[in-house]
Amino acid sequence: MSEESTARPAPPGQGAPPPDPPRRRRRTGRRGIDLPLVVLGAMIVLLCAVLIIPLVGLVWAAFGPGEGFGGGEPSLDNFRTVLSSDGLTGTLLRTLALGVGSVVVMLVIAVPLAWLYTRTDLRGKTVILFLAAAKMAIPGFLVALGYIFMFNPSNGIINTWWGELGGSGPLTDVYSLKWIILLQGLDFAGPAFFMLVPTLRVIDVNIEEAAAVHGIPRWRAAVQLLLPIAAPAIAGVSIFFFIVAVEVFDYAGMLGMPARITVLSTLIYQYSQGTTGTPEYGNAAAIGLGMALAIGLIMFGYYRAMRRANQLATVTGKRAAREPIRLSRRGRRAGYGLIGVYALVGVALPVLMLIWASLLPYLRPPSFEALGELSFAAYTDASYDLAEVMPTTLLLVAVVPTAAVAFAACAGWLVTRTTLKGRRGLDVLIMMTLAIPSIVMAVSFLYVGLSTYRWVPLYGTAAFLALVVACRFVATAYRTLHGTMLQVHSELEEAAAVSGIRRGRTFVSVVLPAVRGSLVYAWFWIALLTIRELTITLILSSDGTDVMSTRIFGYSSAGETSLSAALGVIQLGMITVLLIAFCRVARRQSF
Amino acid sequence: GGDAGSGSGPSAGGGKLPSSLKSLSEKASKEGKLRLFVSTDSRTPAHARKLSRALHADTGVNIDITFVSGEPDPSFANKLVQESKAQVAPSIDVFATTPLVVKQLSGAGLIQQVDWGSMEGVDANDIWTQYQGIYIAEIARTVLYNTKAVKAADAPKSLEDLLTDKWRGKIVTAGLPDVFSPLAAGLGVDKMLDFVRRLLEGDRASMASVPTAIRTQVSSGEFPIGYGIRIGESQRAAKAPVDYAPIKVPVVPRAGLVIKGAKNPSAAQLFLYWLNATDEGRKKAFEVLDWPRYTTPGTDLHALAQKAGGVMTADIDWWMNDYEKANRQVAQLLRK
Amino acid sequence: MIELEGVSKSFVQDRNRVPALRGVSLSIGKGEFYVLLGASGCGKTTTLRIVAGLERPDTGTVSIDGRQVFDHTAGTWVGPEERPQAMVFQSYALWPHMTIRQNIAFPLRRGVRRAAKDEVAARVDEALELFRLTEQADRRVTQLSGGQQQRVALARALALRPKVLLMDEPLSNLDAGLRMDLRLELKELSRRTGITCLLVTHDQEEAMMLADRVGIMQGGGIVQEGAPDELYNAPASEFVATFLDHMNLIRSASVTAGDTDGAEITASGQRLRLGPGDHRVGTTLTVGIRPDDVVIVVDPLSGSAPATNLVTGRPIDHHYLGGHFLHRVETPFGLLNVRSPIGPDRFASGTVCLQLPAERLITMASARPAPESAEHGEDEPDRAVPPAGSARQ
Amino acid sequence: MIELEGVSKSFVQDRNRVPALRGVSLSIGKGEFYVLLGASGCGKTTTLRIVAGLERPDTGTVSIDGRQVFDHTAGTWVGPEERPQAMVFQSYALWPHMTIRQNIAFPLRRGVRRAAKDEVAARVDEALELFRLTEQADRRVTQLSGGQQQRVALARALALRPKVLLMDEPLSNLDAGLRMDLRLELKELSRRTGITCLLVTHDQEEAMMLADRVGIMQGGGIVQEGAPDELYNAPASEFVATFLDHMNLIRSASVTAGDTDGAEITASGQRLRLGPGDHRVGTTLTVGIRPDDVVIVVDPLSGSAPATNLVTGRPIDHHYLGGHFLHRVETPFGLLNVRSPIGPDRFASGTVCLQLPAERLITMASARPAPESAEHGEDEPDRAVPPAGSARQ
Ligand SMILES: Nc1ncnc2c1ncn2[C@@H]1O[C@H](COP(=O)(O)OP(=O)(O)OP(=O)(O)O)[C@@H](O)[C@H]1O
Ligand SMILES: Nc1ncnc2c1ncn2[C@@H]1O[C@H](COP(=O)(O)OP(=O)(O)OP(=O)(O)O)[C@@H](O)[C@H]1O
Ligand SMILES: [Mg+2]
Ligand SMILES: [Mg+2]
Repeated sequence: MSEESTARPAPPGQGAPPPDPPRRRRRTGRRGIDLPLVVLGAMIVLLCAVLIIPLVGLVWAAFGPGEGFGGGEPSLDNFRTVLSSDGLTGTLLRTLALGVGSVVVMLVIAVPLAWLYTRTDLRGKTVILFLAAAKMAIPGFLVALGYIFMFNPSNGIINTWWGELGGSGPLTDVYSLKWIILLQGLDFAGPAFFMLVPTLRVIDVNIEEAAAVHGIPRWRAAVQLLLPIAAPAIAGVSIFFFIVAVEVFDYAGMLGMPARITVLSTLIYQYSQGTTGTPEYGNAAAIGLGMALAIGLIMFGYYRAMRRANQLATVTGKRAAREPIRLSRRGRRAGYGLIGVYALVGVALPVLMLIWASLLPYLRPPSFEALGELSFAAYTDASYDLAEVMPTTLLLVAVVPTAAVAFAACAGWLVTRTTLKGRRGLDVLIMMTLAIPSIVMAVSFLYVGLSTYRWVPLYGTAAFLALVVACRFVATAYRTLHGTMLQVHSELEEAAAVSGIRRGRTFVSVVLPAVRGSLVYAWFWIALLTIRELTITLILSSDGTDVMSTRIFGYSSAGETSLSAALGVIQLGMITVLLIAFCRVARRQSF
Repeated sequence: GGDAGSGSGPSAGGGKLPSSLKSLSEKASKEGKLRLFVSTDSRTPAHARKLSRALHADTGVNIDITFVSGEPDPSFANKLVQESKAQVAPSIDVFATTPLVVKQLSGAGLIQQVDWGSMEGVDANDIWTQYQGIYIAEIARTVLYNTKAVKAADAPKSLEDLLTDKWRGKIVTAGLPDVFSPLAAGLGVDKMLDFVRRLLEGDRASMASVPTAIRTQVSSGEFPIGYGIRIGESQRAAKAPVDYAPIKVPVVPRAGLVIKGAKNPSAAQLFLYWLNATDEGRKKAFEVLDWPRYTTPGTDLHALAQKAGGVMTADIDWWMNDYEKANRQVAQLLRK
Repeated sequence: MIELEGVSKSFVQDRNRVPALRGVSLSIGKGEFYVLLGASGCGKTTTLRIVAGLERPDTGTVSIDGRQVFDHTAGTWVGPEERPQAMVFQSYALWPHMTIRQNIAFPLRRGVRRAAKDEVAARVDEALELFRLTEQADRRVTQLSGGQQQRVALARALALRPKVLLMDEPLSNLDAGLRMDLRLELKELSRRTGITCLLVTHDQEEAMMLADRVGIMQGGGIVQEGAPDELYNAPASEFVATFLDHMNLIRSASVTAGDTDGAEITASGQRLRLGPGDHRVGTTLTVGIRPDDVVIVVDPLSGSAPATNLVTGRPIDHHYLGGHFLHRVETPFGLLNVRSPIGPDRFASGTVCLQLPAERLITMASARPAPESAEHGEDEPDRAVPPAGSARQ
Repeated sequence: MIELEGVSKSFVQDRNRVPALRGVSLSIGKGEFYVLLGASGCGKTTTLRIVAGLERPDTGTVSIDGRQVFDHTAGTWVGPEERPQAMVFQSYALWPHMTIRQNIAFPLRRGVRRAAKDEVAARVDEALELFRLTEQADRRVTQLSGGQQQRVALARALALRPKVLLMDEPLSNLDAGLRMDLRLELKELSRRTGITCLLVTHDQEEAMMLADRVGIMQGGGIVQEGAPDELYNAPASEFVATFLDHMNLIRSASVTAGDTDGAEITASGQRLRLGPGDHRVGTTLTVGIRPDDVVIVVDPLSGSAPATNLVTGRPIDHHYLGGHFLHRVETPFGLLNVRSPIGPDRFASGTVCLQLPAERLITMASARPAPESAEHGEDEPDRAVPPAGSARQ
């Protein structure tokens, strides 16, 4: 692979041209070896290997016995079980509605926010960054609980007020699909913001300048010029979150299960609970496999739609670093309005809920009576936990994003910057890993880690954990970088090629620096996700490799909400520190 | 039943272990460490410290206890099994769990042989001989009510009460099989299934996604009645407006196991002995670990059993064999 | 129509503020065709962008069509969308996801100054026709050659029929033929429609041909302004002189004699007569002559040879320019560029005799006289372009 | 040094294959300076990119420095980084995240043809000096003006001391002065170092001045090739004639008489004498004359006025070009462009008498004679540029 990618233009009708003859290699000696390209190739091979593991695990488990992974004849039992589950059509339709709906909610919030952040001179726009990041610190179940306290039909605070004001019946019932969609969409808006910012940021200001001098209003330029140019990235991000939406259990569980609103993630949850408590990986895997196939189809459609995306490159050697154009007064007001609404609905309420929960001995809705019992006791207890989980948590936060971004950058390069046959395959492979339920992924790695333990005793170490979590996030990082790399004009590489710079070196010294802002963004937000990552760490962490998120989850599922919320607040603090560091880096580098 | 004669231990005076355990306690001291799997009922490191101190105060043995928590018992057991196949040293010493998981571990040969019977003060009834386990705690599926929303007099008095129209739409429970299956210990499988079917039909009960949400939603007043979980330790401490309805409810026994290949087998044995056979140990099991036994006075389960006139339970054979079947049948019902 | 008053602008580069414009004032009348001419990096594009509203000046005021669009003190600001303008960018700035036709039609359909529906198609077709793009109209702009892209940019701007048309080197990527045609078109268009045009170029011929008035920029300021022939015939400074048509300069010439016919100067020990003019004996001047105006005296000894202002030099090299040659000749006055149809074969002897006709000699003050340029001489933004006339000889 | 043999290339546009090059063959000797000249969209950039290895031809062979780098049939392919070249892009293609110095140094440090450590600094400094970029050396390239960027691109290419230097309109964004200087530098450099240069331009003067040999491209093929003066004095086709210096064409002129002194032709009922040459009576020709060569006879009735090849016309308009004017005159031969220092005030009468000196008339075959161009006439890639000479008059 590494040699083949030295081919620049695709030779018509055949694969990559033959690798360079060894004769010249020898003649040019050390300089003949494109070391970065070798590393790049190795990284991609490693990535493929690592990504294939859970995929194989998925297939294996899907065709294995219900408990999964056991031996036995391959059978279709799991599919039968899944297909015969009650109301499958309804479940699928609801899941579709949930996926599409939450992606729409997400786009409606994240795209304008990302636009405001990257393409306008809105004062104080950095606050968006804080909002989006803060949201990620809060466990979904707590958010859900907060909204249950507000809007549950029996004694939800707001519903009660509504009743007192003379409204008939509850104002709204939080146990409904529309709330699941709304809250899940809100939840995605933050991550989506982080994925979209890099792409929007690198698009040449010229696009808007040309629009402005021809009398096209800013919003229209944004909608009709910027959006189409960013379309490949936005579509990619949408697909990404569609897949995630199908899998996330927080809201579907907390708000859907009480009202018996079944979606695929509830099914996966039920199967992974099993009848006797032993997870039925097989059934979960069957669903995951179905999803993976669906993703393959979606990606196929994506490619058809984005055929010409590579011609939209706008990062050229020409002047690019311009200040954004000024927003009109009305635009500014609308911008602040949007940020305000997002801050209030998406962030303020959950954050307040988190803090409230951390100060109460047991969880209950806000009231004056409860106010009297606030205490910091939970923080004292939590501080013991901190000492235990910090080393591994910090290690993961340092290693996982770095590894994921490195993998994703290599893969992104292969897919967007070469004409190698089969590069699309890698793209699809990466996206397919999203379809693998986390639990199946974790267990696949558990098996691989254990079966190779005799030769490589990695299993049980923090490094192994980091590798697997990084693998989980490659798709995320990849989605973030893919869009930006598409924006890099091929002339930059061509200029390097005619100057005698080899492809690997060009990648390291031209392509990567050209998108380095995005690398930092991707790194940062994967660090955020790593702090939050749960299932994999839960399953793969063992003695001494406990992390923050598993503690938070553990306490919350044991009903120790105050402890878990206290840890959540601490986590929020960590994220804030990370964010400040990030902002400083971003400012210094003036991306 | 799993009843055990209480207070027969020699340690009433505290600080001393029977002399027959001398060598064990010496070995345990030498090991000085213990890793205890506490399942999903996450206990904090602070708790672990408290427990260590109590153990030391009571027995004079100094053991540094750490908790391992996270996954639910069955999947953790599953992992242990896989690890042992790959010859990875187990990451815990003590596993305290319910019958089905005991069976799973025992089937995989993961349980260390311990001659519990030879230890002074251990009730023979507390020993799951075939499985090398020792009875230490119970999981209870209780009925809770919100004391602000429901007067004590109005609280349901029986499971049947829950099915009346009075509580229609006011009950919260969780849709997991093992929330309901223990009922079969007292009601028999058919009656249990019938109960579940009726409880879940229509809009009678709402389903929380996790059992712990039940008590939060009851204490917050969103639902006056909850079924499926005990009152939380912090709720008890903070006097949350929840109480048990005086209904006889099932308790699932929990046994402690020493894992084969454990790094600290003696400490594990000693610790389990302490939890089971000494008064102080039993008390701390409830106070620190929140692992009560309804036979131990001072625990919430003891009070409930007094109020309701006992608990539903069965002998170990039933738990090991029939319980699993009941579980499957409920699971099937729940998935409908 | 366009008024700039004391406009300055500096950019932040690695924490320093580097001035790009220093107090530029400019006034362009309605329907006028104004051309900014200047060396690379002198601030032409920046000026244009300030007029367009793409850059905010640090000081000064800008008004377009009688309306103040920027005032530093009053805080006035009108966004670029609101200004009655269109612009052609140096880098084209086409919208890459659209076809040529869409690029042209988009502002007409969706802009603030949109046209009636049925008119849009007509105007787009007209613009396509004008810039000979009809055949490719439905091709993506990313598939076009550089010159084609430039034409699309022009078509897009003109189709909007703006009151003010701003152009940043709009013809630099076109071939001579097309360029000449488009120049004629542009000129004709501005005449016919009365559009006020502000064009930036580095091509002197273009400036001369198109402009009603030319402004010469140097180091962030306008150093001379005037009608093309005015500038051409009476450059106010050495910079302007050399910038226009690469004039040869003879420095430190002192006026040694003067009568009614003209003065006589001495430079590098050689005497030259000047054409009529008022020069005080004893002053020091700079004298310039264009490469075209130097006459090569092929046969200096023949009777028909002129007698005055002759100088002998050693030709350094010769460059064919198509029909005529550029000779560089080392003379006592320094290196002179001579453009002439006479080829190097005619003076193979190693020396050549040149005549600098008196009536072709242009005089200017010796030190760089324009106060702006003198002021900025030390730290002009683009020091790379050497001070007037030094490196050009 | 560079050999192209039957190279074709077509691009896919909306499912159609649109030919951009049609069997181009080209041979450039070692140390030669070859210039490709052609209208916008004729395939110049594509040719250059094929030489550079950035585009894969559909057919043909390419070899550089004696080594075959592409052969369609044999499947040979040498990547761009392995070819001993450097290139200047039309859009500069600077690396936006680097400073000027880093842009220049990067290929020297990291490329296949890297230089020794201590040499790198020296070469970078030299390049900076040459292109007058020393002062800005540590600025980000995105902060530079268009012209500055172009110089960086040139500096980067030259610092590499390539065997082959490919340049795509490297001077189009520079002002006249700088452009002239850099032309001289480039020429000097190619002489001194023996670099083989292939330059693409649309500027005829540039081509003439720099080239050892010029190739004129049209519609994806080379229609004429030769030394600058050869092309200038004997264009083989109407296209070449008009493309170079905007020649006036007089079509369908039939030879009506001939003697040893020259032939006589008749076009549009007017008779013209030609200079010496061999023309058979009865053939139909196209006759061309350059705008510079048309003489304005200010006072046609005076005795000193020439007697032959006079034609009267009606001036349409006049354009000042700096020192001289471009007049467009409607005559029986069509619209003639006349470039002359004589201003419009000298013939205000409404008609003007022009002389077309016999020795300045250039004849060429009437139909478009170059087989390539005839062949492709119907579907040349860039139909927008009208067929030779029709729209230019
Ligand atoms: N965004 C920017 N940041 C920093 N410096 C800048 C920026 N834009 C322009 N400059 C500097 O300001 C000066 C004027 O630039 P400008 O683009 O106006 O020049 P120009 O006259 O258009 O030159 P050219 O003919 O080469 O295009 C230059 O020295 C340039 O380097
Ligand atoms: N990537 C591409 N896809 C499709 N068509 C292309 C592509 N590149 C060039 N063309 C077409 O090929 C033809 C030749 O283009 P080329 O860029 O070689 O022209 P050029 O001679 O360099 O013109 P200019 O002087 O305007 O730069 C043009 O018609 C152009 O539209
Ligand atoms: Mg400019
Ligand atoms: Mg080109």
